[in-house]
Amino acid sequence: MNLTPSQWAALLPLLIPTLGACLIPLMSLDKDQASAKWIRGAMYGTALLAVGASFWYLTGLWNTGAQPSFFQLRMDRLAQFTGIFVLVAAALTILQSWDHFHQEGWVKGETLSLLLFSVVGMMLFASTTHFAVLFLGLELFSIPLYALVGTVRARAESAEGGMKYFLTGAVASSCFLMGGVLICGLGGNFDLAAAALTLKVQGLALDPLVLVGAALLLLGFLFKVSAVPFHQWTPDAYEASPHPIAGFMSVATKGVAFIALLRIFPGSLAPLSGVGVKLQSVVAVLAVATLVLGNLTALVQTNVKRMLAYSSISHAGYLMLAFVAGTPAAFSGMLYYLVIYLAMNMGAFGLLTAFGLVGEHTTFDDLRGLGWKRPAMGVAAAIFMLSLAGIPPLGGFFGKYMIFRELVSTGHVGMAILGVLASLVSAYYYLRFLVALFLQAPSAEAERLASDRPAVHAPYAGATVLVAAGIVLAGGFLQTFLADGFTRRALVDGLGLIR
Amino acid sequence: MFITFALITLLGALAMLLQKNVIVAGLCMVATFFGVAGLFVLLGNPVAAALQIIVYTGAIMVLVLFVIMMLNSHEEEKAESPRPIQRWVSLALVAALAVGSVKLVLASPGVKALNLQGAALPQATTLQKVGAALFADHLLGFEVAGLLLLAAMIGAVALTKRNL
Amino acid sequence: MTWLTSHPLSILVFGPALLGFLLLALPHKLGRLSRMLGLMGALAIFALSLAWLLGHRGNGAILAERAAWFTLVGLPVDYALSVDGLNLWLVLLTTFLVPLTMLGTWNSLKDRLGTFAALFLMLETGMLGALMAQDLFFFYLFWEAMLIPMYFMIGVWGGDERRYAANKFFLYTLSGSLLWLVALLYLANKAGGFNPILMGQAATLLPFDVQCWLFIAFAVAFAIKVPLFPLHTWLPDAHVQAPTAGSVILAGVLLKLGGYGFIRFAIPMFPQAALHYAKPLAILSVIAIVYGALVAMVQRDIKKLVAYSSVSHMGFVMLGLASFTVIGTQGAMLQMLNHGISTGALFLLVGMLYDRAHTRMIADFGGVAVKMPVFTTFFFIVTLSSIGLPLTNGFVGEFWILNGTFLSGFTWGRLYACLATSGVLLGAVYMLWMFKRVFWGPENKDEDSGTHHLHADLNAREIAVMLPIVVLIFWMGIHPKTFVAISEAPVAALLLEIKAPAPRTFVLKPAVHRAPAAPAPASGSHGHAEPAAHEVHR
Amino acid sequence: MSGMDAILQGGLQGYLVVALLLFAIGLATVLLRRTLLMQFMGVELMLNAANVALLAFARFRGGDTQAMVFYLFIIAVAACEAAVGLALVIGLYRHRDTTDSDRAASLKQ
Amino acid sequence: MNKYYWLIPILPLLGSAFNGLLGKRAGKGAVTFVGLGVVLGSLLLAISAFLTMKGMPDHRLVLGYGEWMATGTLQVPFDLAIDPLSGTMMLVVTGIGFLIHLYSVGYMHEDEGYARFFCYLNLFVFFMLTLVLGSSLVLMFVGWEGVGLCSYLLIGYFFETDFAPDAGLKAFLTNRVGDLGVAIGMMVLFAAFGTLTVGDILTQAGHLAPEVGFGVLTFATLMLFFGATGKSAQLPLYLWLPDAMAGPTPVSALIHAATMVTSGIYMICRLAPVFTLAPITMDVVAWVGAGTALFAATIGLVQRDIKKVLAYSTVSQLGYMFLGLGASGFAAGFFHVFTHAWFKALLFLGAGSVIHAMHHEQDLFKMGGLKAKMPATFWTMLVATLAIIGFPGTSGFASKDEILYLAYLKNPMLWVIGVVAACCTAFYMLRLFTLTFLGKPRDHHAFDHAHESPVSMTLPLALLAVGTVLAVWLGWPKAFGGDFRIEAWLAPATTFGQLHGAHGEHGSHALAWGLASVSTLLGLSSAAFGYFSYKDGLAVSEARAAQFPFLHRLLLNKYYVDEGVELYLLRPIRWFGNLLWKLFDVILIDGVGVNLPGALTRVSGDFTALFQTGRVRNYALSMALGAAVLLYVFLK
Repeated sequence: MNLTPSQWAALLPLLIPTLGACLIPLMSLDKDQASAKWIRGAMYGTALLAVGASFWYLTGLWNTGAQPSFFQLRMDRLAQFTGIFVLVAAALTILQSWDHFHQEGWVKGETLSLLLFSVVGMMLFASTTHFAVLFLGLELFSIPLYALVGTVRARAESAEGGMKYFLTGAVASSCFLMGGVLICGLGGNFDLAAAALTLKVQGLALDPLVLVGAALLLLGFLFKVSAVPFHQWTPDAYEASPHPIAGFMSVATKGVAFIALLRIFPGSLAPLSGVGVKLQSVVAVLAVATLVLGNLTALVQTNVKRMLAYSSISHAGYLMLAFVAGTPAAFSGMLYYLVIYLAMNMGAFGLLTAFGLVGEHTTFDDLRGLGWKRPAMGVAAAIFMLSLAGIPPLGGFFGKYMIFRELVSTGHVGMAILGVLASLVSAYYYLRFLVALFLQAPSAEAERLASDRPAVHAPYAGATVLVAAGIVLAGGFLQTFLADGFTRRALVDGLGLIR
Repeated sequence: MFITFALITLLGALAMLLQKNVIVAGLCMVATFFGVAGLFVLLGNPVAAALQIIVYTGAIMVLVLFVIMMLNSHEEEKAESPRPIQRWVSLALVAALAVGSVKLVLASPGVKALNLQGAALPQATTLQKVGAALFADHLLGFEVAGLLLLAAMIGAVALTKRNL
Repeated sequence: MTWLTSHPLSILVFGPALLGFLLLALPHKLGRLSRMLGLMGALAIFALSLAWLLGHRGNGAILAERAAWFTLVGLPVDYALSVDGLNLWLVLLTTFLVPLTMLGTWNSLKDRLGTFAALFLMLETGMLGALMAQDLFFFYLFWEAMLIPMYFMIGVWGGDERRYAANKFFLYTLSGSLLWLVALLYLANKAGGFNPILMGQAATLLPFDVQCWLFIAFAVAFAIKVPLFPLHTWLPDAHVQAPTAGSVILAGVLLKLGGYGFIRFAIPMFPQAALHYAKPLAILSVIAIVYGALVAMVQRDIKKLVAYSSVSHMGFVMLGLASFTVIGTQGAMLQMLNHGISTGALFLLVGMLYDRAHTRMIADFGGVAVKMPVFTTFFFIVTLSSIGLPLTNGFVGEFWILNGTFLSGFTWGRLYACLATSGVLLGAVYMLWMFKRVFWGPENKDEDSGTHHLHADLNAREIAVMLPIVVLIFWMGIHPKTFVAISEAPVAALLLEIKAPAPRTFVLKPAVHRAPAAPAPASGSHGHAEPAAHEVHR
Repeated sequence: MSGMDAILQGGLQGYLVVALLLFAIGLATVLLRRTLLMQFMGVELMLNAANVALLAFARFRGGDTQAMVFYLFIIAVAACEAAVGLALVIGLYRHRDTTDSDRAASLKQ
Repeated sequence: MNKYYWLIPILPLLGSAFNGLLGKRAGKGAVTFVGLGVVLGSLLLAISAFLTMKGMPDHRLVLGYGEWMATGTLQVPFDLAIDPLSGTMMLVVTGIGFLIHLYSVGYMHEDEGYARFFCYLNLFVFFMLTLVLGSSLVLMFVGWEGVGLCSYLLIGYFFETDFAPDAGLKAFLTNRVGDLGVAIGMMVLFAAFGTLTVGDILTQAGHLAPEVGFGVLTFATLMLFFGATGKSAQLPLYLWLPDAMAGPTPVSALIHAATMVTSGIYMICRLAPVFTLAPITMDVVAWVGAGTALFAATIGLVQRDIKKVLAYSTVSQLGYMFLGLGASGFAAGFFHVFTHAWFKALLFLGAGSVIHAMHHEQDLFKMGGLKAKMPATFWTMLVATLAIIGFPGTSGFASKDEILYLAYLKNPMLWVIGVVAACCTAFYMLRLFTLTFLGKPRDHHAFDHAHESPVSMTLPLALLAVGTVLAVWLGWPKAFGGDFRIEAWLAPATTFGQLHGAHGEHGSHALAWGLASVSTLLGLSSAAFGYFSYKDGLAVSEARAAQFPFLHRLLLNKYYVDEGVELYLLRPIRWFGNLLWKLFDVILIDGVGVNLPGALTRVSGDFTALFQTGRVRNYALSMALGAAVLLYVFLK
């Protein structure tokens, strides 16, 4: 079968990481990976190369403005945006994991391979409206992640977290599948857009089974974005997984799920207007629950990773508010928020690596005084936390601003007030991070332990943190470029929501 | 015929749910898979029925049973935890789901219409057609499925390989 | 170069922060150098602000910069800075206090000097930006950005309860401004942008109750900063826990932004609502005045006492604003400056005492005057200014505010003016009582006492810091015109525009022959040092 | 043909009801059983339920080959889930010596 | 000369600045030179200005020095106004001020804070002159507050002691209470007349008064009078003055007898036309004055501290002045200010001389027989004592008699009170005089070391004695053949074009003679009673005290007013402040308003964290519940 250049163009961004994913396990076959430095280098190099090449290719594609497709894969601007988003996250993750796995004392090529598979799955997931491919994409990015969460074999918690993630994830996937089957079965087409159109034409838009299908489909997405009450896997899985993987999950899974949700619900299922209305109301309810529960629970955490997990839950709440507003500008704001969120959370998790917190030593007490020992990291931490809390002029504020603005302009003032109150609560626990970093001296015990331990060397993680901090700052000062030039165009050209 | 296979399927599943012994439960599950295969036959899809038996019963269930044996975990579950709220809420939910599903299926105009028009349609699922579709329209899916298997394999290896 | 000279305000606003980032990048060991560089930078900014802002005289804005900045989700945001009659002196106060405070607390801190200087400069940027911004979004950015350096200043270098105080300060302020943000967005949606004038116009088209809600959202955000009773409780904690420099700037400038926010945004944008809520505002102001004073009276910690005195003094500012008369508003403008100078100086002095004695409890002192006569003299002068003794700055502001309130077009003005007068008395009570207990009386010979640890009087540096303050105290008290002449026209125009009720006098019908007040001598500048005696024959 | 009849006589409704009940039983297994392997089998049951519904729709659309292809994919997914899921169960068992999910609850709060 | 008149107040200010900043380094000689020099300069300029003013056709000289605080309709210029009233007061201030400065050179010679003392003293003169000369009420208020400040500083001069700081604080704060009244009064006047310049107010008072309303004027004047009670130590704000004796004696003479405490009277005289328009206020002034006169005089009967006796005497005499004002006798009241300034300053300085000689012994009961040792002090004190008890022919007689006469015209009851107070005065003054100078020494150790004071102290005594005698020239009552020239002299200032009833029309010379005879007779017999009670020591008085133990204790403890104020006013206020702080700030606002929501948030966080059980079945159930919600919403 011969592929046209256009088809190649659509396929290549996925193909390159796939190749990397296949190559890396070959390198690690039967070798003592921990001692053979060059093998490690080669594996990480390959992974980075794959991600980088794909990124380079995608940005090139973005600049040409072409929106090619390959069968059910539609590499439109929104998909390109997703690709760039995921690849950046992956690149940061790879860099961080080099340091992190060193600290943990082991390196596995499989990890990188799984990560790359996951990346491919994510890109696929967000680039199609065909349900079969969508489902495959979902599984392709989920299954490696299940494995990645449980990958720290020395820790019982790792396996436990992986198991929990897997089981809940499998249930959610089954629901997702059932929902899709119902819609596609009744609509007679596996392309959701076409099915929705058919259903509308046949007057079946309000068929109860279609609605059930839509609800179950939505459940699948909400699980991935860890919206309440589908969120409970999140803190456990994050705590179980290596820091970089937790960061990757918090960012990429959520981001891709939101983009796919955007593509499917307001996008493909748009003909089913009833579904859209229900979506708005149910998302409103769940967003409130997510904001309240995520923030409140984050408040009482002692473990930084769990705090960040609940914080990521609460951020899902903010992002869901974009669906409550439901306007193109809100979605554009959501994409913008995702970009900043990527930087903030990858940075925050990267900090844990950069500070050399290994194993279970990720409580707030373990952070004490580190900000002064590592000033650059400390400044970056301040940027991330304040941005997460939505303090201007950092990027996080502008994300919230755009969403709240649309909420207010669509008459959801109450929701906006709730949102700001939630971010008030969130400010407290983000400040706690900074309190530990800057305002508290390490306990004598911790000082003694620290002097026993070798000095922390995490150059790559540190670099990623700085890059992320740069992005957050840029989000505060170059928001026009990011919002109009990037997210808005992704939406305009990809989804045609803004005309 | 339909009723028979449906009953095999559902009763097998129920038995699995209620069976304390894990191995027996696994065997009940096998019965369910056979029932499903029967339903597929009734649906005029012998290919699917064959795959159902080969893959699910032959591969997946054997794998599960294998693991059960390996882990010696055929011990019975101990008494329910002291807080039974989980059980009652779950039961209520599942019951509602069961009753609701029947009602919804019956209430669905789409299903009704499809049932009327579909009963008359001929059966045309052949392996040949499936193969053609797989490599023509669904090349992407096919390749992704392959990747998925590879990824799962690597994942399983990464999780269990002993000398790491 | 031409860009630089054509954007003086940008340099003033962002210069400190840029320097701050540079200092942050300097290695830890160079803290002393950073401190020196910070001081130099702050002095340079002060000099520049004097040169650029005082050089231009005239009506309207002295300097202004406005350019379209960015448009986000359809709402244009302007990069708009300007200095005019309403903010000129507040800007200068800020640029003045920052280097002064740096110098005044030169040796107060022992560690992380460079970081502190950097944060201080960033704070200066926040304050100057908030004072100059003429676009509400822009303003909001600075408004919130100010929190961050202040948070760290309190949290890192503060007292024992610093974490609690810093968090409280941060969250308290944030809670007000977040709700305000919603109101801001609501109004910006109606107005299609953040230009305060357009937003004000849009606001007038809204139903009255909506206007009221919006005004309340604005007012709460500003009132927390002021801080107006009952939103003041963050202040004592923040002040007491903050390092001296933080307290000085907090009292000197940050609180002013609340009052400034009212006069610049809240009142002009929602005139009807503002007039509608004048009475509650005035009631709260009077409560703040009396309440702050009464509570200050029973404090045992000098710094806390001064903090509560801030509540009382800022209550006067709010009362003046709520009077909606030229005299009252001008008094409020002056009182903001007064409070910045006097209370800032008080915090500096308390800091100097604390640096020596390592305690701030009133009971730990007694007889300090014997040991530190120079210090006592300065403290006494500042105390006089704080209690509003005539010929010091405190008197003029309070006198205007009280008279303005008494004249206020609202029926309640007279009563509230009379009630507020008691604040003047109570101010003397708590300040002088504290002064007596700390400085006078037999020397406290107790080994653990603060007095016992006092060994040296003020050194040359500290005297150099206090002298300009003393000069200003008398300058503002004797020739307040320097500081308020420029705001008179804008204030009068504003009150005219919002249709503030005309002042109420006791005269039922205007007198036909209102005797003109004694005309000022013709010669331009006149202090009492340069008499132009003339005889008025009557 | 009335609704109940359609179910009993093997109309589309019948298959869908079977699929949904199967789905419900699968869910019930996950919710009610504590043994990880049982819960895992419940998940397989839920996937299977989807298969039944998928192929039933295909039949009443006149033998949709696309559905058949999708069915293949779902089987592949089920196999993958089995592989990874069982690997995780084994990993947990190594640490905790149990397959009771309630006893693997150290991550909480 | 006109263009140097601004130096009248400024010279002392410069002197103060010099003494304060450089005095310690410059040495006592320089301090003395500057401190005295500036006041002398002021005095000379004041005399010149006074003459200039006399030369003006309307006896009014206004000197403008530019704008002070002007905004909106409020104009407050730095103008000085010299008219007969302020001119006279200016002379009193600079004249007696100079004498007391001179006296202080001797009195304070050994004190370490010599420069500081002169700094304060000069500053006081500056503020007092500002008070006197300020053309507007605000400028007057500057001086008003300023003298309060100096009084505070000087009372607390011995700041390292226990009692002086308390006394200073008390003085300042009590004055501030009164100042509230002045401030409110000013606001009312400004709202009424649109100006705070005294001249403008007075010009407008006449024709605007009906429009403004008499109620408003009554309120304003009452408020101003309340301020006057603070500054001039009248009921109820007299409390601070007796305590103010903690300051050095020259201070008591200058500030707490001659000048500052009379500024209340001075202010009312300045605003006499306005006060005249408010008859109710005038009644209040008269009754408060009479009440204070009697009240303080009774306390003075039993005090042992020589300065305390004089202090209560001062309060009492000030009450007389207000009584005079209240009876519309502005000139009479002011004349008493004038005469009182001389003889009370003399009394204080004489007492200071005694104290100086007795090595800071102030207890009357330990003195006695000092006549021999201190002849100059004895004779000058005799002059002053005769004046204050109203011995016929003395200046005190003239001014007091005029006041009593006017009081009788207003209300005979006031006259009765006045006479009783005068009798008390005569008694305690003779008691003081006798116990100090006559009889036998009761403390031989102190007596042996007693000596006459140096010339720098006795010279002022002598000059003051001369002044006391000559003061009568200004206002010998008409009834006794005089012309009471001060009335005509002050008329331009006190009437300011207004007409108020001349009292002479109501009474007659016969009545005046009658009243004067009665009061003088009673006064002299009280004096004799005082003399005979104490000439042979303390036995008689002790017996009498034993006879009326309750009354004696009551008087000795000053009617327990201080204790009452502490118990029923200050303590409740402090308690209230604490209550506000603890209840409102700490519990209500911070606790319920701030920390409670915070704690509740935390608790709800703890609560929501409970749902994270760690059991995956529970997670699945929560998902199932979520699914139920989704399905419910979608199918609804």
